[in-house]
Amino acid sequence: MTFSLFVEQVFNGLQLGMLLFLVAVGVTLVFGVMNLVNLSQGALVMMGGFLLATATKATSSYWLGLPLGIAALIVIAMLIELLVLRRLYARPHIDQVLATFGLMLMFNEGAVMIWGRDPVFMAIPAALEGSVTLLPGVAYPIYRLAVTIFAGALGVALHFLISRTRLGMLIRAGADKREMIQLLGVDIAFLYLMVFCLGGVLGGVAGMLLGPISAVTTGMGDPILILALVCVVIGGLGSVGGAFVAAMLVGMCDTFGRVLLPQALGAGTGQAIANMIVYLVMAAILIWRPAGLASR
Amino acid sequence: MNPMFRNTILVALAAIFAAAPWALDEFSLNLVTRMLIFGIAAMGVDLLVGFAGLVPLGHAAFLGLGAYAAGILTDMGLESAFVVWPLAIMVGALGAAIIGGLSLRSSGLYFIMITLAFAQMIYYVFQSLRAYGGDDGFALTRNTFAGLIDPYDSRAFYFLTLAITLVIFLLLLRVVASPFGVALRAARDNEARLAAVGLPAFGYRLVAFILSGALCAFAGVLLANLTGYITPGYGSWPQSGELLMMVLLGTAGTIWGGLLGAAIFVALSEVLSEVSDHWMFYLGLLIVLRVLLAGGETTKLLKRLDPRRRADG
Amino acid sequence: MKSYLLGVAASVALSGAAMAQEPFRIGFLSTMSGVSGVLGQDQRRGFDLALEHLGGKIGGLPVQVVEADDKFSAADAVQQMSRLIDREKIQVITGLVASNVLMAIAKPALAKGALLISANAGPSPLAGPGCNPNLFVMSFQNDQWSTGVGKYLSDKGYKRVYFMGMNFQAGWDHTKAAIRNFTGEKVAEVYTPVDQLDFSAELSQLRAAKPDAVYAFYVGGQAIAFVKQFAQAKLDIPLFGGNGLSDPTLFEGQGDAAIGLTLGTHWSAALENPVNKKFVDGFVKAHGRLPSETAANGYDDVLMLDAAVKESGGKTTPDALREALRKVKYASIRGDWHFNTNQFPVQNIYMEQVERKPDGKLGLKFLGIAAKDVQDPYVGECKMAK
Amino acid sequence: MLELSDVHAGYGPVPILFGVNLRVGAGEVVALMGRNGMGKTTTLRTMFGVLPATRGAVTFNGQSLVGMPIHKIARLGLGIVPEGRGIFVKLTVRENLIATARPGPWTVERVLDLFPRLGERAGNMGSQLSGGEQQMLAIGRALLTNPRLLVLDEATEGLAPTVRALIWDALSRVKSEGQSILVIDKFLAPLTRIADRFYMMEKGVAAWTGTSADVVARPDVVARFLGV
Repeated sequence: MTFSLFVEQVFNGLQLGMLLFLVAVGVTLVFGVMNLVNLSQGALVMMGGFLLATATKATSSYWLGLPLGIAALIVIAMLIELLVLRRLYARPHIDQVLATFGLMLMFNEGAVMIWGRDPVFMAIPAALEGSVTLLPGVAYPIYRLAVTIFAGALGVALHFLISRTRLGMLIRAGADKREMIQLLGVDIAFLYLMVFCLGGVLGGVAGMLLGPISAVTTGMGDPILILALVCVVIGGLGSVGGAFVAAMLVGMCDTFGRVLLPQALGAGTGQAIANMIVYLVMAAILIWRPAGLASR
Repeated sequence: MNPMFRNTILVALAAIFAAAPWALDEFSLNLVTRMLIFGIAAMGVDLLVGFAGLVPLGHAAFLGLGAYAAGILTDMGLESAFVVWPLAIMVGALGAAIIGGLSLRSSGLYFIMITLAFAQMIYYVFQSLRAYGGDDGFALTRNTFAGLIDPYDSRAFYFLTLAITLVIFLLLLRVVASPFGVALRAARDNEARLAAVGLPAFGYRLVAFILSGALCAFAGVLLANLTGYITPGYGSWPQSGELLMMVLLGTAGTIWGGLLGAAIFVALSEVLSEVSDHWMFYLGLLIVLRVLLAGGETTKLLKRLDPRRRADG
Repeated sequence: MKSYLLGVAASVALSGAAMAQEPFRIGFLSTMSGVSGVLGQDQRRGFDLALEHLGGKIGGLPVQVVEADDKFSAADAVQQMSRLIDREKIQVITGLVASNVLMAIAKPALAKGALLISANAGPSPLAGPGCNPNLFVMSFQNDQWSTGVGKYLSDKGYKRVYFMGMNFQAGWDHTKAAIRNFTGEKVAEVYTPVDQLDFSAELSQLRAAKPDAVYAFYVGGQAIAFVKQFAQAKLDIPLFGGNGLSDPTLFEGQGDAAIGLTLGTHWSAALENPVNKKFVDGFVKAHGRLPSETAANGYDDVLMLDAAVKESGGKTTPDALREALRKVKYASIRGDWHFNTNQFPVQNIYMEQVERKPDGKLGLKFLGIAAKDVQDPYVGECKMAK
Repeated sequence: MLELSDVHAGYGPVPILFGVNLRVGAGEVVALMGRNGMGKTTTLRTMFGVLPATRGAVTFNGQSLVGMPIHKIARLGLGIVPEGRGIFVKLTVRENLIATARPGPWTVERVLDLFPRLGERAGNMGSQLSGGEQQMLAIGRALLTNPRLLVLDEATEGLAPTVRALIWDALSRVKSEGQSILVIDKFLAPLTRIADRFYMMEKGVAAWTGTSADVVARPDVVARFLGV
């Protein structure tokens, strides 16, 4: 592998890791604060793609479509929380798994009912077309760079939100002692709604960022959900920092595994292991630390 | 339940199952066979969900392991079910021992996610088996029974499946009532107390996990024989989710609930998909409603049906 | 239920004048739901359009179509096959959009004496040792498109070509056939997982290898993602593939990224013949976009069945239809083709290119014939017991 | 301002309270005492809506609290220092104070003035504090919600005598600002110095009530309700 290819793959891995982080954050926050398994996060990723595509088409502008799409995402996330998830917090995990699995089926097929089976188009906004030269001979698409930077900025903003603001304190306090914060006058139902919307919107934004790169189709969120769940497990349930480290690790392992393993082990075996590399890494980490990286 | 009433129901059920092959056309009979097969898998999953209080989201992997082991062994020239089936079930049990050994160090949400991740790993192994069709899968010639049963006779296969299901059902009833079953539930309700009397919860859970993995593998073997075709889809994670749905649609923690839930699920997806191409939407809706409207009924039932608690008062 | 209702409606419509005629009952087993449902749905659109064009009759017989959804799953497909044959007593099954589904049902369905007519899937095992007198594939064998593409790449003088495909049977069939028929240097042969949506790592590697051209086998959502990312990477390398890499169901999703793709196919919307024109115009009118290749196969399937039923003198038993199909001659939307001894087609492979039409929409430009009378390479392994 | 009349409550089918009558007036400091298991904490939990009252009335400034969600009751002006302190371990001392603060006379500065120790540890995590520091933090946190009635449950339990003295000092200062307080504690002597009135609980009812002077003057009451 040449140096320039190495640099390019590092950027690819970063970008994948950042997107996974956005999806994983929602899952891990909901795990940590509400103690709830949420398999419907993948559906929100998909909805992000569809909503932005539709809003962009309706307004003929990506930059108008973006806030509209996010507003619609917030509404959907609120509806999910108010109508379904709210009733599941005190339930056994199997009820949570199944209800959110059911939601996933509903959203996937609901998208077909609304948008049809043909994939929907989403273009790269004109301002982000083209590529930049990272190193001599290495042209990297601006859009992918922008995705990495934007997702990274969201990550920093989230870190600020959680570590510096009142809402962030309440999120951390709520994850710790649920009854106590109610006794101190905090409306926990509202806090949960906020947390779910925050996580859901971040997942949806990941779908929006992914839209111009991949296909906006039904079920587009499912494989991402699975990878995000792996990040959440590796990082430690409920740990935002852990999810970040894990997402970067998964992004890099996946990107480099796909390139290096077939070279090292031959096409057949190498590719087979490259498909599994993420899960192998996860198994190794869990043997080492059964509760994930963030555990002490 | 009143024993008289229960016995009447059991006799009626037995009569229905015995008469089915003559009352139903081949399609419906195969559908019932499928219900029984998924019933075996769901009973296995229920052992973990209902009795050990663990929720696995990766048991389709064992369904797939059983099917692939059976298919590959058959492809290697072993045709007799008396050889292939036990071996395939052992492969499933071995896989369950490894995965269970690693997953059971955690519990709760971690357990859900870790079982899912291991199942994904196995799914990708299936997908990368180029000699066995990769993602497309491969055909399996039905296993033979030393001439005792014609494997291609739907009625014979139905009765075989029915007999296997019954034996497993009765065995499981004994298992959950045995000291092992009691210890399993004790571990679910109060791990510390179990540890205090010197019984490690891990061991009981691992045995339950292996047993449930072996049952899913058995179901995989049967399903592969019924279908005559094996694909990685057997081990996909939505399939794992469906197994959990079956447990929920029946009643978790009752063993017979697994059978009932599988029957409901197979019938439901058959009927829904005939009504609409968007059947998945309605299936999802039904699941969500079932969970919301049940109002924690599953947990209440768990408690009510627990013989130890019932004895307490 | 839906199929029952359709069936009942059809039977009701039959009463009266057509009372004397037994309707031709045909099973349409395809992937109608889920992510891959787009394939079966478009196939059914083509199928229904042909029925409409034929006045609702095949070979002069009223038709009753019973639809079954295989859910893209082998186990479900076998169950649905049993529904059609055992419960509905239907002996002729068509549709069959997915290879894994056809592979799964072939053996049990043929054992029950049914006649299978695939209007899309053409997996290689069934063209070779697995061929069967009661199995017809009227669409294509996986190797055929890429045989044309491989020859075309050689003819156009490309020296170094990079080959990529999805990691499953059809991906291997297509990609290996392109490699086999290409005379230049194979720079690399890369297979990616079937559910992978980000190809950045592979594209970076591809850039570093600096090939003259790229052959890619991708379908569905993967085709959209791959084609878009290929365009976004600004590689300035021509991209070739089979019909699945970009078809009208994907145009909307791919947008401008599809422009310039060169595709090998057994049928093109741009083919100039009256039957094809009637089909394409009718489809555009009904659905607002060009038909896909699966829709074309669905349409051509009905035209072929129509001719076969006429040939058999209105007999629709598997035996009668089998004999008729072996001799069938009709005006196909793809020009002349005929069944080989393994009952897969021998046909021309055409090249077409995605371009922007004057009306601003994406369309296809016909580039010509890449290879004439292409047969699949497995026919020699087929020992058909007649 | 707070009035409980004939309050019944319990855990599931097990009743604990059998008709509690209790009143705290504005600016008053009331002590609630009794042996373990007599229903003191249960009374608090019922007041705060954590446990539903099965019978009876709880009113705060004339408003009924029965059936009201926990956070609304707290927002009406009930501030709690719970048994076991309930410090948020993943928050720093300062964050513990401000996370749930509501505007009013009590500010972070005034709380740090009351408990200078907290100021020295402002950047430490809740999990790093000693028991006494945690107790100060819990009181400061409750004060910062600017309650009309401060409720303390076993605020000096398990603390060293010097730390206990610090807490009592602080509470007298708080009282001198006119703050109403309801306090549960095991130590009678310091309570008689700070409390205006006493309730003695026995078997789920407030069996005896009187002023501090009454308590001091009636060793028989003390022996009956608190003696071992």
